[in-house]
Amino acid sequence: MSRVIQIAGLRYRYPDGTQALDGIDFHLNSGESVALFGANGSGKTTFVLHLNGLLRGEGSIEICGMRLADGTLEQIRSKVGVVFQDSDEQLFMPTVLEDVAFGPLNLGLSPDDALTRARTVLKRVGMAHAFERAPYHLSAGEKKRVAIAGVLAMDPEILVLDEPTTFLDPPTRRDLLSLLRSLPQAKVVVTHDANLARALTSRAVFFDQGRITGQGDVIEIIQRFHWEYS
Amino acid sequence: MSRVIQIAGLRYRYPDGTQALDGIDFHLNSGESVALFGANGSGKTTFVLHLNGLLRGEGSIEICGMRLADGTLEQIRSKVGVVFQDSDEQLFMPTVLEDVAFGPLNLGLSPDDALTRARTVLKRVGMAHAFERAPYHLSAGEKKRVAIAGVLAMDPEILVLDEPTTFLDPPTRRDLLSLLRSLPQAKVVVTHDANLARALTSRAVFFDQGRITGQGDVIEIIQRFHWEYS
Amino acid sequence: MHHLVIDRWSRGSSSLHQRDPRAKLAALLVFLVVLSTTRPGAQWAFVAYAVLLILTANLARLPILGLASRAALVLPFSATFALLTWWSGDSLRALALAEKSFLSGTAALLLVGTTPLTGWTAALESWRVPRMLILVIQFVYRYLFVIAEQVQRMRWAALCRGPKQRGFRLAAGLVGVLFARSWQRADGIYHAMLARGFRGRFVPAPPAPFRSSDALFLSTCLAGCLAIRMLL
Amino acid sequence: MHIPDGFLSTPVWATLDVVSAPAVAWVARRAQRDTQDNRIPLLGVMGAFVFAAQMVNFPVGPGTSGHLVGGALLTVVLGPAAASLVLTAILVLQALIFQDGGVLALGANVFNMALAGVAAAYLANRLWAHASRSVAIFAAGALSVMTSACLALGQLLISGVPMTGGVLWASLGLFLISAIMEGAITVAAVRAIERLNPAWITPQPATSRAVAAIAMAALVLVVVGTLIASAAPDGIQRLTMQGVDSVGWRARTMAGLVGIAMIFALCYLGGKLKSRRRSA
Ligand SMILES: Nc1ncnc2c1ncn2[C@@H]1O[C@H](COP(=O)(O)OP(=O)(O)OP(=O)(O)O)[C@@H](O)[C@H]1O
Ligand SMILES: Nc1ncnc2c1ncn2[C@@H]1O[C@H](COP(=O)(O)OP(=O)(O)OP(=O)(O)O)[C@@H](O)[C@H]1O
Ligand SMILES: [Mg+2]
Ligand SMILES: [Mg+2]
Repeated sequence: MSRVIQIAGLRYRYPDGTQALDGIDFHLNSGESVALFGANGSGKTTFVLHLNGLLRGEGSIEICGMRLADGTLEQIRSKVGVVFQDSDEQLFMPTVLEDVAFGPLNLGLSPDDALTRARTVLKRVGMAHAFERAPYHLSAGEKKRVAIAGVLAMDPEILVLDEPTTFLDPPTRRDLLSLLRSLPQAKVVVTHDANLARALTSRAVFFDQGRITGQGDVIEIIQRFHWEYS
Repeated sequence: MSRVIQIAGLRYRYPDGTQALDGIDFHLNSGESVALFGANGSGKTTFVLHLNGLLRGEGSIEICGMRLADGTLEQIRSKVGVVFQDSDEQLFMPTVLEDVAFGPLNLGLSPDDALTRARTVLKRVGMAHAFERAPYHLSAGEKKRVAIAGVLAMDPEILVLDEPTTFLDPPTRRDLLSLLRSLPQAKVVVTHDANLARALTSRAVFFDQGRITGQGDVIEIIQRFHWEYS
Repeated sequence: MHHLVIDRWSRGSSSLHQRDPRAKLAALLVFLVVLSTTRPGAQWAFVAYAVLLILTANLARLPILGLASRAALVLPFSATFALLTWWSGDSLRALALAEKSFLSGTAALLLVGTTPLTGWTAALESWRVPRMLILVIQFVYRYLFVIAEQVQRMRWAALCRGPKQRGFRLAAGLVGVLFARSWQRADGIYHAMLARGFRGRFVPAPPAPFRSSDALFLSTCLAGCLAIRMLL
Repeated sequence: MHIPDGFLSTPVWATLDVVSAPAVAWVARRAQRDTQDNRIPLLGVMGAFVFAAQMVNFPVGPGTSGHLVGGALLTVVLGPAAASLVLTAILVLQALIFQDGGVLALGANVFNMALAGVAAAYLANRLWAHASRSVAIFAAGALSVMTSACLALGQLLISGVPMTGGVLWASLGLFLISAIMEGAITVAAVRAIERLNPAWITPQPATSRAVAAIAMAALVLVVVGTLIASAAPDGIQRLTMQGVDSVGWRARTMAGLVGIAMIFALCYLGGKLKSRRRSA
């Protein structure tokens, strides 16, 4: 079992002085899925933005054996696929197909290959009918699928999802869930939804004010921190 | 038991031709709470925007015995308090106190009375510590509380909440839930969250493509439409 | 939402929709130049232009009335100046002002009603319009709807709590919050772009071939416009 | 004030197209040069923001309201080159999709609003920056609107759209009111933005006031000169109109087409030169 993420002593302070991460140690094995829990503002999104070097804090980050540094940034970004919370921010190209082909083109594929790959991935997430549509005409669930397709088209080894189910209705959630379960990548899932975490991950990590204050079996963590409501 | 909302044959078509509501009959009794379920794009938000005349479709709408028309619009808007999905859009004044006082001032209260009422309401939602802070810098849960306070300060008879718990962590959700339960107003709650609906409402209405295709006991509706996932 | 209707039109499949955007854009420019230089008194020429546009709209299977009502958006402005011109005693010129602006607007609508944004921006790009400008146009268009909807909801939220919403400061506050949200959104988009391997340069899509049918279309338009202009 | 097609005479729109096209190319290059990558989405979103912010009503006096035009706000936030580029993008979309301003008149509208309007805002903001921030920003907003509107009026007059003295003064009065409103709205908006995050408004670097003053004076001269020249009853207007009307339609059509051809030739050459310089 190889380590795909290995992080030690990660700290990050926003320019306005907020200490968002305050010494995080974290690891992820290949093929494993982990849930990130924590209160609003505890630093989960900030942490996730470090995984592919969008933010650069102190501490050491190793992804698939490579140390994150200026020289390895591009390679690491192609290995870590981040699906952001807001699909509108992630779908910025004029059509769905172009949007999904954006990543492969940046990886240096020829336009034909990139489009072929985009089509394959879109079929995989069940969006084969929407190649030429503009992203703003899609429903929330469709947008989320296209956003995931755009990330999958980069063929990442690690999939990072920041609150993937917000705004989705229960049937769409179930579909998304089964899609995610069918993907073989290692996953980091940020969520407030205990059901989603239980269904998708086995291990959980609990953030509190920029530190990890608990980790272990997902059910045990949910119980320990009363991370459920009814 | 008096009817606070009575709607018959409501239809609405967006300017681009989307028939978002296609013949809705709906009623709400005073003090009652009802959940609106339905798939993404089924017309829940569009419906809610009709309750205080922000959108004007065909059909008849009666609020607290008044027919919604140009002449009664102002009165009705002070009776129906809508909390939108996105708190950021709802908080536009420079400080929390000013924001909450905005509504009462518009109702014609003197500045002193408006501020007093704003302070009382903010204490009620547990935000007494944040009078002078800028809404922009609050956490998601705090923003939602201030948004609710802003609406409560208008002393509405009906409270309408569009997906009130998105982005909130479980403890904040629980707090919000107990705050909402302690409020005596009649409530219309749009949500994808079966747990929230069960905890807050007794009756549910199910939207499908602009029509109501089912209504009844909340647990029964959840089961009938498989409106839960795990 | 005006532009969503046009967006829907542009995704049609008529033979006009399938023409190369460069041919359509060139045809539009030819038409506009010929129209702009038509003598004010040539009423029959204006009628003929209108017929030409109606035929084209028919070919594109676009609703003529919808097209005309949208093009009529220029009329308030034109009518004001037409009235002024009429008062000063030049009724022919007054009529021509209204006719020219209306027909020009319809022609532009025919282009965007049969060509998606990506099509005509690609045409502009192949004509060496700066890439940066093209990208900004695409981004503005992409986020127009998102941000306009945000404004709408903010205004609604204010309306709910203040039926008589007045106040300069309130409006300024709305603009400020909107600006902040837009700025954050831009940051988010940039992050999403970086996350997908963006290295400061958009990889351009390869241009589609200019077929003989496109050339035929362009020359027909050219001939039609010039014929009207010469004969009437 | 967006000029639709059909208002400007051929020499006027053709000249302004020929002037604006290379200017936009230059502005685009500058905007690209002095900004980082993250500015591309920023510029696009800011364009959409201005579009949307124009929907917000600012009440002024009983029963009337105005709205932000946005040229000066963009200039203050993004700098002049980027602001010009964003405004050009907005004008292109307005001309093609929103029927707001003509396609052939695009050169004129870009010149008036995206080039001259932004230049006025930029110079005003620099010129008065150390007097007081509010004064500088007010002047930027007011002068940008005044400049654009006066130029548009002048171009209409030169094109032979007849206006009596009364109408002319009335329009100037209206322009003045909208200019003052734009100034006030821009100040209020900048204040609101600064309160949320001061870092968003880039502070003006201190520059030679003399240069800014001279440039400003030149701009004012151009605007006022255009107006006076075009309003003079037997001046340029008649000259141009007679000149144009006496020429046959063939010559005028040719002039238009040649104008377009020249624009493309210029852009093409510009592009060639640029790529040669880059590869050299
Ligand atoms: N751009 C920023 N500038 C300054 N501070 C920020 C910024 N973004 C976030 N923060 C602050 O950093 C802390 C961590 O924020 P983060 O977004 O990582 O939280 P989170 O765990 O993702 O919360 P949520 O569950 O609400 O999404 C918070 O205190 C937040 O206010
Ligand atoms: N401004 C608009 N213009 C045109 N169509 C719209 C607009 N807003 C919503 N619609 C369409 O109207 C329909 C109903 O939308 P609405 O937002 O009411 O759905 P909803 O039930 O609230 O969905 P969700 O659960 O995703 O919030 C959808 O098909 C949607 O695409
Ligand atoms: Mg987060
Ligand atoms: Mg909704």
